[in-house]
Amino acid sequence: MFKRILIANRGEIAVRVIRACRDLGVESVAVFSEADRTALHVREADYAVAVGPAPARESYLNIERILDAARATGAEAIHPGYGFFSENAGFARAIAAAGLTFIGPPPEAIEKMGDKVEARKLMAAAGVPVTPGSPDTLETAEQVRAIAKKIGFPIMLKAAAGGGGKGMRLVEHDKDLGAAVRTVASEAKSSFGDGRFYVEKYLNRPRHIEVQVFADQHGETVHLFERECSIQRRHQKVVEESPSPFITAAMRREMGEVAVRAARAVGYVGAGTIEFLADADRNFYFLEMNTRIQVEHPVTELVTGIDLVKAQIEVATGMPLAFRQSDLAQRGWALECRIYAEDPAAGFAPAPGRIETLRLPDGPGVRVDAGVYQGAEVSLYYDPMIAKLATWGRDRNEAIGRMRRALGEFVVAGTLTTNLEFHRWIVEHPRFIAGDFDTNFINQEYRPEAVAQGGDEAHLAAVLTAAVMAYRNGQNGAAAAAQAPAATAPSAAVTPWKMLGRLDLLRR
Amino acid sequence: MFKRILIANRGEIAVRVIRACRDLGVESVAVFSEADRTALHVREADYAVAVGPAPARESYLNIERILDAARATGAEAIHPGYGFFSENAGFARAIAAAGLTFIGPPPEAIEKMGDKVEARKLMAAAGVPVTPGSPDTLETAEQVRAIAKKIGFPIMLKAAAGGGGKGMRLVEHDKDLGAAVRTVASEAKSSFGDGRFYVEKYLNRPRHIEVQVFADQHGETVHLFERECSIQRRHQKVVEESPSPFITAAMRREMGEVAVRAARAVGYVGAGTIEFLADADRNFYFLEMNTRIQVEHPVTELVTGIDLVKAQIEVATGMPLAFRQSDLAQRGWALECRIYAEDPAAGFAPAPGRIETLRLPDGPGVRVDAGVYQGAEVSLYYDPMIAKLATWGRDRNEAIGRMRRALGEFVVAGTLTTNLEFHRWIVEHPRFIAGDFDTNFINQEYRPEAVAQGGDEAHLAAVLTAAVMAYRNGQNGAAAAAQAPAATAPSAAVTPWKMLGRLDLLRR
Amino acid sequence: MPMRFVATVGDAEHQVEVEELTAHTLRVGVGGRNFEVDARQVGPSSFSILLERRSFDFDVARDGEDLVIASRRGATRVALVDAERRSRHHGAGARAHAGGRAELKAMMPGRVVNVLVAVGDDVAQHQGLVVVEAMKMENELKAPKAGKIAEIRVKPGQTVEKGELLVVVE
Amino acid sequence: MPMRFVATVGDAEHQVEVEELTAHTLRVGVGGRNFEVDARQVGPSSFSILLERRSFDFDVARDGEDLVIASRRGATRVALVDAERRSRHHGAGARAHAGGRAELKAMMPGRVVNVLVAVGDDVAQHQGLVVVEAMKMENELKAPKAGKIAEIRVKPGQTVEKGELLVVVE
Repeated sequence: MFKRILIANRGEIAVRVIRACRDLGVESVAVFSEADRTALHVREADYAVAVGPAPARESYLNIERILDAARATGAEAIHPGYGFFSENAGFARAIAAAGLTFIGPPPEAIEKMGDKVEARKLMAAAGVPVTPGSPDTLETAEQVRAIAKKIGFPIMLKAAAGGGGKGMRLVEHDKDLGAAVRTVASEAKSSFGDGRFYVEKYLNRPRHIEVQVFADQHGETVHLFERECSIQRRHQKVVEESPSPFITAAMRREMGEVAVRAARAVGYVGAGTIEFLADADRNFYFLEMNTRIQVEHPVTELVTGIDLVKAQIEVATGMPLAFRQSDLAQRGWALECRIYAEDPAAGFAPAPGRIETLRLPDGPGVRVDAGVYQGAEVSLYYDPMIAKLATWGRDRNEAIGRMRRALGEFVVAGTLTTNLEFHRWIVEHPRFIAGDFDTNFINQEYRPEAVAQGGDEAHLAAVLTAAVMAYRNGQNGAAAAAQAPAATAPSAAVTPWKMLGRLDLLRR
Repeated sequence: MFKRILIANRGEIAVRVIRACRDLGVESVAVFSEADRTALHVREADYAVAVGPAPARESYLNIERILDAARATGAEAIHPGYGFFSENAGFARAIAAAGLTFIGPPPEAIEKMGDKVEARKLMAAAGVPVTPGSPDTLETAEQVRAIAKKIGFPIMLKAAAGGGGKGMRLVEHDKDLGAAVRTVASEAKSSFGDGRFYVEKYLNRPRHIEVQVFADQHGETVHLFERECSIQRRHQKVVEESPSPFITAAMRREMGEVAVRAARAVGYVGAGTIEFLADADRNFYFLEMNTRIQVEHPVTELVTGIDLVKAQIEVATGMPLAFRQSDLAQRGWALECRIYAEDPAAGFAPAPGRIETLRLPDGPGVRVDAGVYQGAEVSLYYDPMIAKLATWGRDRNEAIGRMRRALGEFVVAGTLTTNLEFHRWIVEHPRFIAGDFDTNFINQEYRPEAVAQGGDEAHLAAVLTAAVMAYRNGQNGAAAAAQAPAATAPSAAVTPWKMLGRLDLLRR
Repeated sequence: MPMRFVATVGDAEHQVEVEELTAHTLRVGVGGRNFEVDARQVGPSSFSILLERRSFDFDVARDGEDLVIASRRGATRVALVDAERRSRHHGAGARAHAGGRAELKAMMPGRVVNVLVAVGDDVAQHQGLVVVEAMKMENELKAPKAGKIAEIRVKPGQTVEKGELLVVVE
Repeated sequence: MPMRFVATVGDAEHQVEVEELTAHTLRVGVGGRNFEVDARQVGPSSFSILLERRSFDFDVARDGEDLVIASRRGATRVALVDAERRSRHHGAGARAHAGGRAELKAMMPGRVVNVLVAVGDDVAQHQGLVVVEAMKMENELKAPKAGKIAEIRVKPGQTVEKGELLVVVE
């Protein structure tokens, strides 16, 4: 086993990897940008090294600084988390060249799956079903139009170098095609440095269902069943679950087998995910492979009992997988809600800020993976996810009940806005409860004004609370004025009701 | 299902029941004493009613006030938690007489198991193995001596009305017999209002192993396997786990069958626990039955996946059990550490106070059931347990690794002392790790000076931290003196390093 | 002496009267009904409120001039004004821009990627006006109301601060 | 100008010198070695310390005159004295009771159930002296050192406050 592992990441996934290290008795090394000196992952790690200014490309994406940090602390291996360098073959090679171990797949596997068009070809050749679409990358709107004529609208335009929901556009009508092609090409170029794109048929009522795979260095490849991630906004997953409420036992078996075949086709090692889209008739098609640990891995951990991050580390040392396919089973049901510092009512715009009060839910069947603490600042430099809330239950109903309760217990207050209310709305929605949704669910159903604003009783209590605060505030003001020259009053007695600052009661 | 349930308890178990209610969509009613107006269970409940002054017998043990609270809020059922009224047949009858439902066993079952001597007789008649000892209660030291002559020292003196580790004394030699008899009789009288006691043979290297049972109103009785609770101090459980690392598969099966037989013998309904002592040769003997939910129920929940509190509520409505014996299996391993406001170095004396900083552990395989929050006061009026920390792993090793990590993440700072360091010592102990312990473990192994005081590096860092604080403190003092008449400096810039108050650097 | 306020929640205005009874309980009158409120601060911005045996656990935040009072049951936005001062100032031209003008402002710092409209264009409510890239994501900012584009203050490539005025719709 | 302290950890005394380098970093000299310390407050009593790439997350509490500095690696009790003042006062009768006298005090409020010794008794270290009932549990309070019972200040049935002197052993 490694003595010390560097985590080339930040936020909740860095904390998640630190926890896996600690469970294994391995020391952890955090790296941090100037914006992250007091971030949770720095506090939790055994070692911490500064790697540059706030912008990620100058710190978390600075290969040399990260390798220097590993050398300076004697780290023997590097875990990339997700995002950042996690699917960068060059980073994996640089680590190997420095004599260290990259905790992830071989760079060749990353490359093969990183080019979405090449991956489609490879998968088709390996007998994995792929969505109808362009056999190769395209360059002009005319080429797209020709494919569209063949497979029919709606179609998806996708950046060849994209992934994780980025660099995609749905085109429903021919008239929108030109604008969409321009946007995708420009976004692909600016985001991935590669403007190439391709086309896929857009499925009817598509559901996003993915299969977790795991392989060791000795040729053993298994799957850990599926996750359904159809609750998305703008191709970003919001709520995930395992099992899927949609697929049948036969489909589950087939998807698992196909996923293992797909992983084998690229000589995969470590944790990976084969993403599929399924249509209303339960046909499923290869979407892409994520060659890293995923945000939503906890739901698989909760139903299979396998610690995926620990297994990543073990496999990277050369150990054989501690479990065979026949050891694996799904038990119960797990859900995950991604808690973001964002404002759903403002088009899900990021809304970072300082966390003044943080209360995390707990108790039976609840797991929180947080990247923040009370008093922390959510920075605008990075992804606005602040925590993942997962619940487990014997069945989907129990998992949903616990998620509702946990979302109620979850308090984040301060100068930021979160999507907690939005999640409460989702888990109360009859279609969500019935499992009757596809990737258009949020688009179709969500209206900011639909989110509960509290019942009449809560309204009344809120008004009373506000009035009591204003009253205390007025009293303290009067008291302060009356005894202004006197010694400072005991602060505990005065401050409580003043914590929001003096209310300005004449502001209109 | 009930619309609203009153919880006649406080602390973590009240919060635990509130969570079960919420998971079921049932409203919860908290009751609170004058000392508990701002306690966590009051904050978390949907309703809250004051029931009297701080001393429990004037509030939490005031039947009339609790029934009034139930009537005033329209609660249909009452959950007693553990402790307080949970094993009080009179309370159960008063609830029924008021037309409400007691969430617990029939009063007759409570009574039969409440008298430890009668329970022994009943169990022996039902074919449940009982420890050699006095067939009936005793009154004098001479009677005890006569039994001791027959079964041999060491012996245990036990209050007939005792239970939960209270009212017990180990007597190893004849010369200590007189004093022990006086103490037990007096403690039994003052604690339980019943000075009767009996004698049992004290087993060689006894291990405390108990079986969780569950019965519905329709005659179905099952067991949910064992918990081992041998890590005790003064007969109080400190660390519990499931499965037991000691018993064999055959013994597990036999204990489960015996436990179901024991529960059936008293017409049991709901959640209960048959406690056994096992000797080094793996003989096991009935110890007592706890006719309530137990503190350590989370370890069973973690390995079986059953929500025991939810099941209690469902069974109380008359629903049949949602699981049969054949549905139940143990998966993985779970541990629980009881986190107390106590000072292990001072003989485990309670050490309550205010919680200034609270950081609860989280992440994979960790569950916390807390009864407090940051800013809460741990009152000296009640049990000093502030939280239960449970971890789950695929095997005992993984569960221990996670427990170590979680204990490291757990921060409780303020004017109280906790046993967190003591728990860290336990889970690092080679005998604990090897599963080689009995109920004498803490007595034999624990010395306050054995608990880690941090390594050299941590010592150095602590000295540096203290020096930095003193430096900042000195600076702020100088700055404050220099600008005393000026406007108050921005408090954020000054207070941080002053939060401990001005250090008095000339105190010797 | 009781204090009087006007509390606005959504479109509803409530006359509120508050008076202290004991150290922790207050009488609060709302719309003619009187409530006894037991209020305790339990954290930096957390309050435990007992109201006729109902228990509320509120976290309170200021958002501009409003108080946002949140509990597990949802959040309520309350605007409070001192009753006497308000009656003096009432109707004196408050809510100036309430009429035809609406401003689109940046929700957070970012870079303008695209401006989708021109001055004089007629736009529908929720129509996309400006695309801003922030936190590696492109956000299409939409028209707050239907109307005509009166002003455009930004152009592609420009960096904008949080709260910066982007477009005015009239 | 650097400040100087004497820090005591267990039986060891350390000469400590502190000097500010930047807003967040300080040079701290301990026993002739110099360390660069990056120290930030991250909570009411929490500090993040970076020391030669090691990360420490400390919670600091005062216990009487000492600082108790706790992290996941364990707790360290540090006593700090200003170096100059100390040198002036050193040896002037400090640590008065360090000799033969030891006091047993109540750890918390409770009721004395039993007194197990009498004045003049010889006792061993950790021998039980007094039984106090608190929080429904009987606690046997033990001799802090071996010696002779010099004074007994309580009797059974009596209520005691936290910190109240119970027994003196000499």
